[in-house]
Amino acid sequence: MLTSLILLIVLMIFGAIIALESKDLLSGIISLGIVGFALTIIFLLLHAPDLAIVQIIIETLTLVILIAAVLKTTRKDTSEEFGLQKVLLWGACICFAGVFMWKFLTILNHLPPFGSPELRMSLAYLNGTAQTGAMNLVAAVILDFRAYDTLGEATVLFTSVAGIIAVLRKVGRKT
Amino acid sequence: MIESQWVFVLAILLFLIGLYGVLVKRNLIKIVIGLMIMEYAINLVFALIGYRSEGTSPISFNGAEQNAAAIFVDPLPQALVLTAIVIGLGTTALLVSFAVRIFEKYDTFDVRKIRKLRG
Amino acid sequence: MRGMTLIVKCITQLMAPSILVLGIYVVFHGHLTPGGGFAGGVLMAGSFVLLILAYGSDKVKSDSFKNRASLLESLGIFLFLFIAIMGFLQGSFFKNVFNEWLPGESGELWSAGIIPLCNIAIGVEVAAALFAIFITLAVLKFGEKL
Amino acid sequence: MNLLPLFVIMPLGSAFLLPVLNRLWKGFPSWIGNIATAFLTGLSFWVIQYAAETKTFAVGGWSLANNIPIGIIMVMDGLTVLMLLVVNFIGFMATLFSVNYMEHYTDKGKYFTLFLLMIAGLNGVVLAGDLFNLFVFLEITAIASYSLVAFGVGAEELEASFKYQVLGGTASAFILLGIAFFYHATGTLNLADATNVIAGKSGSPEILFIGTLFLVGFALKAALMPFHAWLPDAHPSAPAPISAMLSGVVIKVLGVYTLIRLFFNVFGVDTIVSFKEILLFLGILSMVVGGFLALGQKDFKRLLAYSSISQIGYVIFALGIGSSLAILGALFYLISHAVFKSLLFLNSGAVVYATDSRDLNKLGGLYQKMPVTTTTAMVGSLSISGLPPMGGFWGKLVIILAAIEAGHHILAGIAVLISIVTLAYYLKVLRMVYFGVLKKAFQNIREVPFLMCFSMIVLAILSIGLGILLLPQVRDILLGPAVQVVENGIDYAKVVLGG
Repeated sequence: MLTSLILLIVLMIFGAIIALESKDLLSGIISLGIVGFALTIIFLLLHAPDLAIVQIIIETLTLVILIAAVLKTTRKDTSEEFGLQKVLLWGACICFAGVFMWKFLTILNHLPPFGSPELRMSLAYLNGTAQTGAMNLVAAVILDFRAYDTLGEATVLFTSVAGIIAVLRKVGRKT
Repeated sequence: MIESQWVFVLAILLFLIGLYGVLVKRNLIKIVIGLMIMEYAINLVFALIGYRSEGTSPISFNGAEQNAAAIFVDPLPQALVLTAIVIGLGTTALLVSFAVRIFEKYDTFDVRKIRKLRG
Repeated sequence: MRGMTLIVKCITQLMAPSILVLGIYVVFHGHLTPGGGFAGGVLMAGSFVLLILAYGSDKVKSDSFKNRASLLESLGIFLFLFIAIMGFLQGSFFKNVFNEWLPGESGELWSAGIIPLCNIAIGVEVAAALFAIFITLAVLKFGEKL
Repeated sequence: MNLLPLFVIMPLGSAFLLPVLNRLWKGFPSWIGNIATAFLTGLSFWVIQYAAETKTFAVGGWSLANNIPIGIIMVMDGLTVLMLLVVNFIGFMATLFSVNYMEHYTDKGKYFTLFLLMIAGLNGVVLAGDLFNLFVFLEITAIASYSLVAFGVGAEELEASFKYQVLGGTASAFILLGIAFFYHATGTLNLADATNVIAGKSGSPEILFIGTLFLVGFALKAALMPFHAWLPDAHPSAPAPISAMLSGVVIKVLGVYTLIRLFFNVFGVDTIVSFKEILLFLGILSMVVGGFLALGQKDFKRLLAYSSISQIGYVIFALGIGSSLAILGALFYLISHAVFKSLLFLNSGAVVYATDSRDLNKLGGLYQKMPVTTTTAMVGSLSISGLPPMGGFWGKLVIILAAIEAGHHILAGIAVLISIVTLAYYLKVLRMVYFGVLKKAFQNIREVPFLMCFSMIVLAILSIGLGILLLPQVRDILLGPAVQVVENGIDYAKVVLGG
């Protein structure tokens, strides 16, 4: 289980690197698909079927939207930094990543180990079927215990649709 | 260090790769891809946090009375990831529509050719 | 976007309705099985997106589709808020009022009070929202430049 | 009945109904937008009476289980009341201003929908007693403001908004990663409950790491100096009422309020080592660099945006001092900056509305044609530069006094110096825009319509008279309880859970 998990995460990392480094935007987006679908399988391994379903469908739809956008515009990534600027950027990135990783490694032992989290708030949720009547505990959490969050989440989607329709207007200003 | 903690390290590595994409890449679509990778990494961290090694999926097929006996994985991080995925979809779609609109104005995705604003 | 070949169109004709039905099923069984409003809503949107991809977006009357989708979206999310307000009038925002009025046997389709209702509202909202996003982006035509 | 959810229900409900009603009559958006914000303003004046106590509202009716809150709770204490008042009042003024101003743009319906969603998000953030809930509402605000910044869909606006989105998205990612480890370390998302858990393991490195993630995320949202890159692009590009909201309210709620709530009330300033020094440093840096960058700007609204960075620096600086007097100064300056910065942005909007230009070199002599705008702009400028007896003066005075009291003499000197720099660049604006020779192109301009004048006049009167809030009897009503909340620190948990 742990081995396959680590292998899948490594696959995700490779997919991410290819997605960022490829010169062709379309193949970059398809490599991004590797990351998303590997994440779906990881969700299944971690006993999160709800997440796997949502992730696989939303991944597909996101890829469709991205591919539609790229096919309408251009596939080539012509932006490449050269010379001093590239060196400086890389240096800054490596420094930051190094410090971040180092700090994270020092706290790793203070966090609860993988596989046995300390439950506090969710102890009550584990018995959610008796309290809400829903068999699916995730549904019980998102629509009963924490339904207010879900209202916010639906509102985010509503907001972004309103924003997209507003941004893609042909004319913004009356003259 | 406990061996299994390495999964967290790998997830953070994924997050940093996404951050690298956002900060270093000079192409609008690549920046969007970087942000999406960061989203994935965070969702992965949440899912890893909720996992319990002897747990099962948080769905009871047998009814309430047998619930107490079974051990479920933590449903709360899963609910949070569900929310985070949808929020990520909203932001990504908005970013893509901005990128397309900018392409329409400038005919390129390259940030350096777009920069009209003074810093 | 132009449409695809006859084979794709035929298969899509068969697939799209079944995906739609699957989406509706997932929405209605959200409190019993994995899935729920979000997954089901995206599936429902996906069936329409599939049709448009196969038949091409040239034939789509984008404005009327977009208007209807955003109307449906408003109604869906307002229904969700309305369920919350009903709880508010009964004492607490998002109180599970139906669980007290009509308690169902847990495991039945009609159980868990507001959860299935919320799932339906969210399903409608998400399906309409994603369809609106897709139609706005896919049918977008550039100005004179291209 | 406890009416707290109305602060969120009201704007959300109107926003959801607007797209439907907009089809029936094109006049609905303006009316509904204004009625909703007016109602919210009334409601936030009404809740002032509860400022001294802490009210909680358990969403879904889920009470405590084993003394751990299991549902989401909304919390309203003194600080929340103060922020609600600022958000809804400035929001109301901005919607009044928008009625005429947005005639220059298309699709007013979408504009008011997004505006109301933004207000809903801000109210939700302020009322949140749960970390993830705070994040969700923060994201609503952020997405609404991304789209509003680019509402004119011009090339510059789109680009500014894209930059804002990328940096805002990065900030959100840091915050969300912080929330993930926060949950992993404490096992809870409720702020009050987490305070208890964190108090039990004070000084351990994981809390420091989580705190750093939050600090980076929220400092990006607040546009503190090393993280400020998006603000000078995004704020000027937006339509004027939105610039007023962004500079006056959004960066304060998403940045400063959340920093106060998380670091003073949840983590506890003394738990995080040298947190106060970091705030002092960031505050001074933003104050100085923002001030000097503002001095060199040629674009009217861009200058105002840099000035925002500089003035937010004062607030953060005062929070870094951390004494009771300093916190009073910080909160007072937060309100007064909200008032006069939104006034100045509305002024700039009026100028753009009349002349269609925001280049300082092209403008001039507007006082002959636009007396109301000129007078209110003078009041706002003098107030922000700290001339007595305007509101801004008292804020700066209290902050500087607190700095001297705490022994930071040099830093107090810097603060005085920057306030002189502020005066300098605002005098430059006054001279180049409102006074001087009227340019030929602007012979035919007129004063802006009544509603726009009205909201500017109200804000101008407020920015003169804000000093009243510091009088001892008045202070106990509004500012006193808010300062008390910040000073109580991690006793927040006892107040919220015990009551």
